[in-house]
Amino acid sequence: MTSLFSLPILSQQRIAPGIYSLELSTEGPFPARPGQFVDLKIPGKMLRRPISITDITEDRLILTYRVAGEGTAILSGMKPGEVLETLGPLGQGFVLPEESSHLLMVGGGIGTPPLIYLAKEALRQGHQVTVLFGFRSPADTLFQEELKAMGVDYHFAYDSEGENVVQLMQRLGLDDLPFFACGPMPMLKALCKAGSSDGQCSLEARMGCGFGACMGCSIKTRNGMQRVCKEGPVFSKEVLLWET
Amino acid sequence: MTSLFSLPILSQQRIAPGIYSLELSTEGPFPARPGQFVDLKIPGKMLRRPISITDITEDRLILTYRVAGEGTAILSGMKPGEVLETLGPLGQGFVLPEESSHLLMVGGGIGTPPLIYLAKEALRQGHQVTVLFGFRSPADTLFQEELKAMGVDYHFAYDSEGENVVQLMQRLGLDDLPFFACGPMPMLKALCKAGSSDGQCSLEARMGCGFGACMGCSIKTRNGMQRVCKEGPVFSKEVLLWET
Amino acid sequence: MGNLNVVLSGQEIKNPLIPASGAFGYGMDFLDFWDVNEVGSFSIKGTTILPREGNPLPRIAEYEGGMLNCVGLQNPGAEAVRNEILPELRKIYHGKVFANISGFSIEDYEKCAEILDPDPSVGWLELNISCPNVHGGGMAFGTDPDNAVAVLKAVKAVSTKPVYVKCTPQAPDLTYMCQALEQAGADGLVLLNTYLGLRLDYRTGKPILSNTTGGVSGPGIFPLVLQKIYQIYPKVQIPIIGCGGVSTARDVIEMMSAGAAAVEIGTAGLIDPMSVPKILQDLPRCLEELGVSNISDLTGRAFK
Amino acid sequence: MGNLNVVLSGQEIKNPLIPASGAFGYGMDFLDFWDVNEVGSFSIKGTTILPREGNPLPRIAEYEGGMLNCVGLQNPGAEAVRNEILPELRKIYHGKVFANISGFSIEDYEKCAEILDPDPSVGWLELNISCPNVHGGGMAFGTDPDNAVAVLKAVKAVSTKPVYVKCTPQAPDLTYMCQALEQAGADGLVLLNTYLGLRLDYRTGKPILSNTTGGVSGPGIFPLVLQKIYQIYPKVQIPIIGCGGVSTARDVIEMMSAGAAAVEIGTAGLIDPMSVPKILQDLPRCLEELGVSNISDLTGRAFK
Repeated sequence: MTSLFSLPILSQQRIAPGIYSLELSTEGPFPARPGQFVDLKIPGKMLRRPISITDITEDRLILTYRVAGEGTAILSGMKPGEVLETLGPLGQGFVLPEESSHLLMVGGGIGTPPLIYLAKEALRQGHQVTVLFGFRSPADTLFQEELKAMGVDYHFAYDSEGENVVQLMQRLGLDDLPFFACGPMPMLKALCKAGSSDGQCSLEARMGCGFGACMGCSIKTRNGMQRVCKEGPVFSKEVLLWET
Repeated sequence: MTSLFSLPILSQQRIAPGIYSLELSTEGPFPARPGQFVDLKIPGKMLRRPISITDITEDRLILTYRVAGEGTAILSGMKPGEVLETLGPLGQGFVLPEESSHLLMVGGGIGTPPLIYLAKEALRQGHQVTVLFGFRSPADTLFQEELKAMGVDYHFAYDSEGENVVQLMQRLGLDDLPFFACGPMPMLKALCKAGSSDGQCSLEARMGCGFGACMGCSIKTRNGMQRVCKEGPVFSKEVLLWET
Repeated sequence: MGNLNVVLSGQEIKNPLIPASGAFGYGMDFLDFWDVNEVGSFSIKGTTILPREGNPLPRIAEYEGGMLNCVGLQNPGAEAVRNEILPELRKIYHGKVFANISGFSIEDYEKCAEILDPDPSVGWLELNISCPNVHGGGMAFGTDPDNAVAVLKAVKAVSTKPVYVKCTPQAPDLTYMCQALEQAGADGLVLLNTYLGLRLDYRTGKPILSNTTGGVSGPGIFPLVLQKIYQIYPKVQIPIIGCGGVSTARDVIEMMSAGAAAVEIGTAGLIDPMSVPKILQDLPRCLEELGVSNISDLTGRAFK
Repeated sequence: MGNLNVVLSGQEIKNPLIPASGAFGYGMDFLDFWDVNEVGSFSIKGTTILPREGNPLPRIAEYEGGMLNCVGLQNPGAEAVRNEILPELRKIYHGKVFANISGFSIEDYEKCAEILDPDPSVGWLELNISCPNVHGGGMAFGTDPDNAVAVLKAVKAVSTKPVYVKCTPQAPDLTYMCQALEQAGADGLVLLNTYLGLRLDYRTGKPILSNTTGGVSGPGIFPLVLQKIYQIYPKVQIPIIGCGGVSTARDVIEMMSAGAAAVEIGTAGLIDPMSVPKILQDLPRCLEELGVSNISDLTGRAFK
C-alpha cells in the first residue's frame, strides 16, 4: 500500500554526465512492482519529484535520476545519512505475461532505469529478455555492468552514431516481440508505430501530488482521461492516443 | 566589520524552562563588543532571528535564547555539527566609562545574556560591577554559575517572590549607580525612572534585515528616528522617549 | 479537550477543516493514507454540465510559495458525477460534501445545480465563479457582480441546499462583490479561489503551463487571502469559509481569527497527503494552549 | 561574456538589477558587505515633502513566502534628502538613482519632484502611488486612474528627468491604469509595489503589525507579479521595470522574459545582504547557458 517512508541515503554517485544513482536504506524490500515509482520530498522544494525505481534489494531501494532542474540539483547534493521522505509506491507497474515469452525492453536515456528492475523480474519469472537501450553517446551509457551481470541479451543505440533504439530494433528484426518501454515521447511514439501490437509504455509527466488527487497529470486515452500518476505511468500501447 | 559567517554548532542545551544555550565554533574570537548582536538564519524561515551575545571566547560564540515562536523552536532542535549562517556583529554595543567606576548591570529574563559579556568586559577594564537580575521564579534563574565564577556582587529578584529588579535596586540603595540594562520594556521604563541619570538600555524589536536597510525597527528618540538594529540596540537613557 | 465542530448554514460538521475542490478528487485518493471520514466535509472536484477533459499537459508548475495549476475543470459531467461517482463516494465517506459546480453560462450552472442538489451526499452547493483556467466561464462570472448575482439567483431558484459562492481574488472590488452576493441570497462565501499567476521556462522563456497562466495556491498567498477575509468579515453576515495557503493548525486558527467560520485546505494536502490528519491532531492542543473550548469561538477573534 | 547593460529612457545602466525603494535605504547599509557601485542604479527610500516618522512598531511580520512591512514611508523629507542625504550618497555611489517620491496630495508630489528632480544624482523619478502603509495617500492614488494621471501630469510638468510610475497590484484594472499612465506621459512603469496582506498573532488573534495590514513581498508573490508583467507588456510601449519576489538570477531572467526591461530587488536583499552581488555574479553564466549575448534581448522573450 502506498505510504510515506523516511528513508536514509546509503550512497549516492554520479554514474554518467548529469545522471546519479541513489541508494536508500529500507527495512525489508521496498513494496513496489517494476514500473511503479516513488515521489521524493526535496528539502526546500514544495512539490515532490517522481523518480522511477531501478532496483529493489532486501534492504535497499535503488533509484537513478537525471539532474534536470533545481530540485534534482539539490537532491544530487544530499549526503549519506540524510533522510528522504519518500511517498510510494505509486502508480501501476508493468504487467508481465503469465506464460514464458521472449520480451523486449526498450529504453531511452533516463527512461532506462525502470526496465532494469523489470528485466530482473522477468528473468526471475522465466522469461527470455532482450534489452535495447538508446543514449545520446557512448559516454551517456547506463547500466552496462548490470546488464552484463544479469546475463541478458542487450544492445545499445547511440544518437551520436546515427542510430536510435527503434532503428536498432528493426535492424535486429525484433519488431514482433512484445515490448516494455520507457523513454522520451518521440521514442515511445515511434516504437508504438514500428513495434509489436503488444506493448506497454511508461510515461513521464509534470505531477502535482503524485497520488491522483490533483489531476495535474491527466492524459486523454482510449479509456478516457487517465492520470499518469495513478492509472499510469505504464499504459498499454492500444490505449495511448499520442495527442499530448 | 559586519559580515556573514558560517558557524558550526558546538553544543546546545536547555538551561532553564524555554531557555537554550548555544555554542558556535569560531576561528578566533568573534569580533563583537558587549551589547552587539548576531542575526541567525534559521532553516526554513525567511527572516533571521536577532540574538544577543552572552560571551565570546577564543574560539566560541556563546548565545542564549528563549523559544518564543516557530523559528526559535527550529533552532532549539538543531544539532552539533549543523552550521548556522550568522550575520554580525550588528548594532552598537554598550559604552563603558573610561575611568574605573562602580557599575550596575540590570537584566530581566532573556534580557540578561548580553550583561554577562558586558560584566566580564567591565571587570577586565577594572570596574567594580554589581549585577541585578530579575526572573519570574527561582526555576527561571540564568547564569548563577557564571556570576559566581566571575566573583561579582550579584542579586536576584523574582516576580514569584513579589520583588522586581527595580525594587531590588532601590532596596539595596544602588539607584545612583550608572546602569547598563536589558530586559522587557516595562522594566526598562521603570528603571530609567527610578535609576541614575546615567544609564544605557538595550532594546528588543521585531526586525526585518537586522542591518539597517529596511527601517523595520525604527523608534522615535530625542535624536530623531533611530533604528534599533543599527543605531541601537543600546541607547543611552536620555534619548529614549518610551512612546512605543 | 476542545470542541472542534462548527455549523455552516444549519448543518454541523465535526471540525472546520474542509479539503478544497480540485485538491481532494472525490476523496478516494487519500484512502491509502487516512480515513477520509475524519473530515467533516470536503468539496468535490469542480463539476460542469458536460464532461470536460481539462487542459493539455503541463498543468502543474511549482514555485517557492506553492504551485500553479491549469487543470481546467477536468470532470466527467454532472450526470456521471451523480450517477456513478457519488454512489461510490458514499461507500467510503459518510458525511455530506460541497458540490462544486462551474459553467460557461447561467443555464450551465442552473442545470448542474438541478442535477446535484437532490443528491443525498450533497450538503451544500459551492458555486465556482472563480476558476482561472477556463475561457469564457468560471472566473468571468466572478469578476462582474451582475453576472455573479445572476448565476447565484438562477442556482438558488433550483436548489434546496445552502449555496456558497467561491469568489476570486481577481474581482476588482471584492467587498462589493461579497455584499452583492449576500444580498442576492448567498448562504455563505468561500474566500478565495487561486490567484492568477505565471511561470516561464528558464531555457525557452515560454510559459510552462499549457494554458499560459495558472492558479497560484499554497503558503505564498496566505497573508493576501487572510487580509481579504479580514476585510470582508465585518461587511457581511453570512459565514465565510477561508481558503488559501493553509498548511498548519496555526494557519487554521489565524484564518478563523480573521473571520473564517471554517477553512478549506488544498495545496498542503497535495504536498503532504498527511497534512489534514496532522492538522486535526494538532487543533485540540492549540485550543488548549489558547484556553478556548469551542473552536467556533475563534471566528472573528481579531475583531473581539 | 554576456553584456548586462540595459537602457531605461535613454540612460544606460550597467546591469538590470535595481535595489528597490525601501529595501536599500540610501545604499549605505550595504557597504559592509559589497561595493554598492556594482549596481547600475537603485531606488532611494520613499520620500515625502515633509519628514515622516512612519508607523509605530511592530512594522515587520514574516511568513513562509517572505515578509510583510508597514514601515509607512519613514523619511526625513525631500529637503533633507536633497541637502543632507544625497551629498553623502554621492560619496559612496557614483551612478544615478531613482528618486522614489510619495505624497498625500497632488501638490505634495509636485513639490517633492521640484526638489529632487534637479539633483545630479537623480536619474529618474519613481512615482510611488502604491504604498499600502499610509492613509489617505500612496495607494489611494494608485487605485484610481484619474488620480494617478493627475499626479503624473503634475510631476511631469515640473520634471526634466524621466518619470516612472510604481503601480499597485491593488489597482482594480491594472491594464487600464498602465495604458492611462502611458498616455499621460509616463516614461516607464514599475510593476509592482507590495500586495496588501495581514498576519494575526496566534495567541491573541490580533494583527501583528501596528498598521493592521502590511505590504507583502518576497518569493511568495513572484508568479503573481510575473503574470501582471506578462499581461501589461503587450499593451504598452514604455519600459517596464519588474518588481516582486526576485531572489535569483533565474528569477531576473524569467521576469525579463515576461517583459521587464530591468528588475528591482527588495526582500531578497533584506533576507541575505549578499543576494544582489550573488545574482550579478550568476547572470553572465546564465546568459552563456542560454546563448544570449545581450541581456536586454531577453525582454519580452515569452512573446518572441
